[in-house]
Amino acid sequence: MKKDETTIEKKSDVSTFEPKIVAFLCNWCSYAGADLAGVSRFQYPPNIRVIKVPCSGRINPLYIIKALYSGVDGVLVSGCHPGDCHYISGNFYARRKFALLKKFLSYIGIEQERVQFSWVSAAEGARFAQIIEKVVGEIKRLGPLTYFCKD
Amino acid sequence: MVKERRGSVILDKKDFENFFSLLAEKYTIFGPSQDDNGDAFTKIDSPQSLKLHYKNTHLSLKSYFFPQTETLLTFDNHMKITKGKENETEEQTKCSILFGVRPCDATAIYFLDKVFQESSPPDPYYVKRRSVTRIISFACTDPSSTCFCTSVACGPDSEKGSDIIFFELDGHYLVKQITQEGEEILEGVKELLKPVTDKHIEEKDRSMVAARHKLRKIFEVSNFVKKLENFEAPYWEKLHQKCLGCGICTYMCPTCHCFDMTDEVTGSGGRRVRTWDSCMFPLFTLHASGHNPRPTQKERMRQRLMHKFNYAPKIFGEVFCVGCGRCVVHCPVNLDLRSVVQQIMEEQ
Amino acid sequence: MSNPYVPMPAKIDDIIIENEARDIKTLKVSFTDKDDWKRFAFMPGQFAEISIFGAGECPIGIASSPTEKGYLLFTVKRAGLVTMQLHRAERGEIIGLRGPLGNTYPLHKMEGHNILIIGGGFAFTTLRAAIKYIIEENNRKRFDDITVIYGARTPGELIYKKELWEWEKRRDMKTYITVDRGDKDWKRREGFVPSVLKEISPRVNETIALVCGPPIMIKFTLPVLDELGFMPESIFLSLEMRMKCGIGKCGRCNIGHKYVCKDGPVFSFAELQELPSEY
Amino acid sequence: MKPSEHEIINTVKKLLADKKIDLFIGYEQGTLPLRTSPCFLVNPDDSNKLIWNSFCANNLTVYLSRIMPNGKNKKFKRIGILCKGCDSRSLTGLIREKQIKREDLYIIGISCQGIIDSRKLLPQLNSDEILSIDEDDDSIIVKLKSGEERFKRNHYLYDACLNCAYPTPGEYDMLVRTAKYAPQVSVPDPAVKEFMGKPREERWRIFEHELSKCIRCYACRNVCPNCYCKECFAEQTKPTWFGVTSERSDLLFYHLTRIFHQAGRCVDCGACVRACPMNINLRLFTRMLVDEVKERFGYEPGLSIKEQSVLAAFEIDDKQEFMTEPEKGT
Repeated sequence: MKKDETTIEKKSDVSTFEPKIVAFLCNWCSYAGADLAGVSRFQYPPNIRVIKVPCSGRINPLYIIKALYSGVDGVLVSGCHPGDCHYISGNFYARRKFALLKKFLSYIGIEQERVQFSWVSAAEGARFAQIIEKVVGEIKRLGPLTYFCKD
Repeated sequence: MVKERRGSVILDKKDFENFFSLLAEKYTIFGPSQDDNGDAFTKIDSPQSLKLHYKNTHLSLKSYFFPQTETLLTFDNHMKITKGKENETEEQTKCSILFGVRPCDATAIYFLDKVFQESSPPDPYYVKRRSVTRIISFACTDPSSTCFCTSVACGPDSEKGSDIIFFELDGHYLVKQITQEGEEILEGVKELLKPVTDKHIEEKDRSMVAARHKLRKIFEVSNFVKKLENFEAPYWEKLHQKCLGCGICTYMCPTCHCFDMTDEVTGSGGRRVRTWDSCMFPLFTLHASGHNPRPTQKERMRQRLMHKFNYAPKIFGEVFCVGCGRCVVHCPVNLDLRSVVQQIMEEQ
Repeated sequence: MSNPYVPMPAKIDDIIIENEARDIKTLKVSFTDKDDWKRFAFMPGQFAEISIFGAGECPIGIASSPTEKGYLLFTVKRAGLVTMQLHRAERGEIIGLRGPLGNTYPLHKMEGHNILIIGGGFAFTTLRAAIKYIIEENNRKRFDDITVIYGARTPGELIYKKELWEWEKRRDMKTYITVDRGDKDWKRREGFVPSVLKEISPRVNETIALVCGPPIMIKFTLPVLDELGFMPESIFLSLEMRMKCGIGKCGRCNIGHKYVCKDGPVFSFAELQELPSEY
Repeated sequence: MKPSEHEIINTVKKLLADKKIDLFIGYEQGTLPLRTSPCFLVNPDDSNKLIWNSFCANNLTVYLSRIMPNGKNKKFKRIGILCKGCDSRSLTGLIREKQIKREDLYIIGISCQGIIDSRKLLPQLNSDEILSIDEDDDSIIVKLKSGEERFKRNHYLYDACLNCAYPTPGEYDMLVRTAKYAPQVSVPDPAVKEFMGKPREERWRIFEHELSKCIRCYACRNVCPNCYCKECFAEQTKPTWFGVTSERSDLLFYHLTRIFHQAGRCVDCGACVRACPMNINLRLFTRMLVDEVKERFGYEPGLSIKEQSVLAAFEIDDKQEFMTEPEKGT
């Protein structure tokens, strides 16, 4: 299709359901951590679509809501541990935004596990694989996110 | 008096039940009932759920024929149009009736017919819905304080746009058939109807005079139309100051018909969708080059008034306002159309 | 009942880049379905709603004349959402055409008169259609002499260059091409269109002027025409407004009580003087 | 005419007369029962149009960012404005976010005794027979053709005013003292707490149902002083974030994003709830963020000009209990 973003159709039942999860990975830590996980052959489910961003602070809540609106089943935002940020304070600002967004989304009734945040440093390949394992497992149990589908 | 009698008949209130069920066999009926936003038109199965003593619906009835969101056509990934092609005719099984419409809303539909049906090329989506819907209106006996239909070319017993009009008398209804379709409806229920007598007509006229008495005539609309010829008048400067440019007055207005057309892409193709739009929004006339013929709220508010009170009379010969008062009631800053008109009339 | 919102499919046969900045392209388009040609019978001055599914629609003037059989030309400047997608289109792609929309240049009224055509920048599309229609063999004799004044900011911005040079060589019409700022190998005239018009001061009686260009050029050209003695009834302007439906229903392209898409886009200056100056 | 009104009118007349301010934004009598309307005064002698009563609901600071886009206006160099407690917090927010300069304003603060919600009071009386409306400390007195009726004030206040903690403005050039209304300590809103107790599916059903009534008229955005963006995300086309239809997914996108844009900025003045023609209870969602920001970061917006926006600052030891950690022991 000519337009870059499309809305993915919702056709699946829970047992064979393979969730589509967008993962915003911060270029300096989490993306490197994901690389390390791949290089060291850590197995983790293939359900995440990685979007590399300069810093977790770059993630505007609008992008997360746009991802949910476009038909993905879950969003993960992963950045450097507080203090390791390449831009010093990017993830500190992000942390406050994510704290409020997480509480707000669960307050209005979206399952807790749909939008998750994590800190993964460049050296923690194993930790990255475990987190992805956990996130994908939780979202697979929840089933497809039908709240934002075009009816 | 004779001319009046030709189309009128009487229906006793006690026959109302089976009048309704007779109609319900041939037509699907929509009528006023309570929803959590005040009164709205919903599908009515039994006359008990009809709530005929209501001031007016919260939203106007234009969304029945001109819905806020409507798919014009859908296309697949290879740009081939899959729905909404030429003269597509899904057969609609039963005609439907909007029962208990207020005369001002019916008159508004009459104006929308002029825009979408009578001026060429006709709008097929509007015509498909309008041609299978009949309108039975109920004359107003108890207008609310924000109604000003008598100040514009409308009134508590305006017949424009409706097929049949009911006048409530004590004990029975005076039913007046206005259009050919109205006659067909009454044909089906002939046995319940009784001939009308002069007493009934006097009673009806008395109730209408009482209703008109409650509606203060605030301005003479024909003078207002002429007054608006002065486009660059100074009063526009201060009239718009309060306006915050939201879309409430245009979306609640029964005669506002402006719309937007945009494309949407879904996984396996997409659709072209028509949605309501408002001249009060800045993007309404923004050119791709950045030029905007109506850059500030002054021009936009002037456009809203000029379109209804000056341009529509020139194009369609009708003032596109029915005085229902919805824009007055819902404006967040209480920018009252009646006081705007009065301020303009007082200027030299 | 035919649906006025359904576009007719058309294929892009050729794409010509018109200016150095590469933000103006001419699309050569032909209908995929043969009998759409009859439904699309148009005259110079009219426009069509070009639609790219997924992006939307936009009103573009028809640059080709009805005398050029077998194809239509649309010159598109990259400005908004749809024009950006049009500029990304490749040869052979399918677009949608809705139209012909709007009114035409007053060609019947122009018969037996001199014609003065003033164009500016990239708003020369429908004027090109008018010129090609007038100078076509069996139409030419119905019109007296023709003067064309066309200007752009720089030589690179001139569009339809090949045809401009051909028209300059023709003896049955006078063509004046100007640019605001020439460059080193620009040998022709330099100056704004209004000043060139004053300098040439073409004959006024029995002459009808067609003017189309950016608002700044129109603002300075009209007084010059007035000075030369042109009557407002014999000056015609083609206007541009934001449009969506193109059939006078969506209520956004009005100037006063006239809809530019239905009662326009060509208005006589006399008509425009009666309408409020909100365009 | 109550003393507070008198005081306002005289001040404004003097200010306009000595050219201290070029424009004054206040309230004037509305044309609908139980309603008032914003008014803009330029010459001193029509300043007796100004009124003050318990129906002055509009948050007037919304006009400041429009009259003075990025803090400048050729005609009106200095603007006077009448501010209740919550309005002045919005104003302080605009100053904090550099939309307007404090020295360009002359703020007449007025301590507010709570604003009456006309949608709650109007159904209680027959609006056609109203002759006049008066009020005293604890009730509204309505003279009707059929006699006089008294309505207890706290039964008909706007939800936002019910347990208002800041009825008196913090930032003003002149304060008109009227309130006999003791400010409470700001407490989490009971409706929000009660909503939080509900099961998740029901919360989503209520959220979705409330927002499905929306007709996308953008009144909630246009009346909010915090919504001053030149190009709102809802109207962007490059990129187009979401559709313009009034279907469920577009309404959810618009409201979710707009509400979250108020995180740490909303002062709960209730303007959006008042403006909504479809009676959507937006406050049930915006108020949650206000309580969350207070409880989590101990921050309340709009209390002092020198404060910093909560999301434009951070603490090293901000709580991060919500972060996802891998399963222990794997």
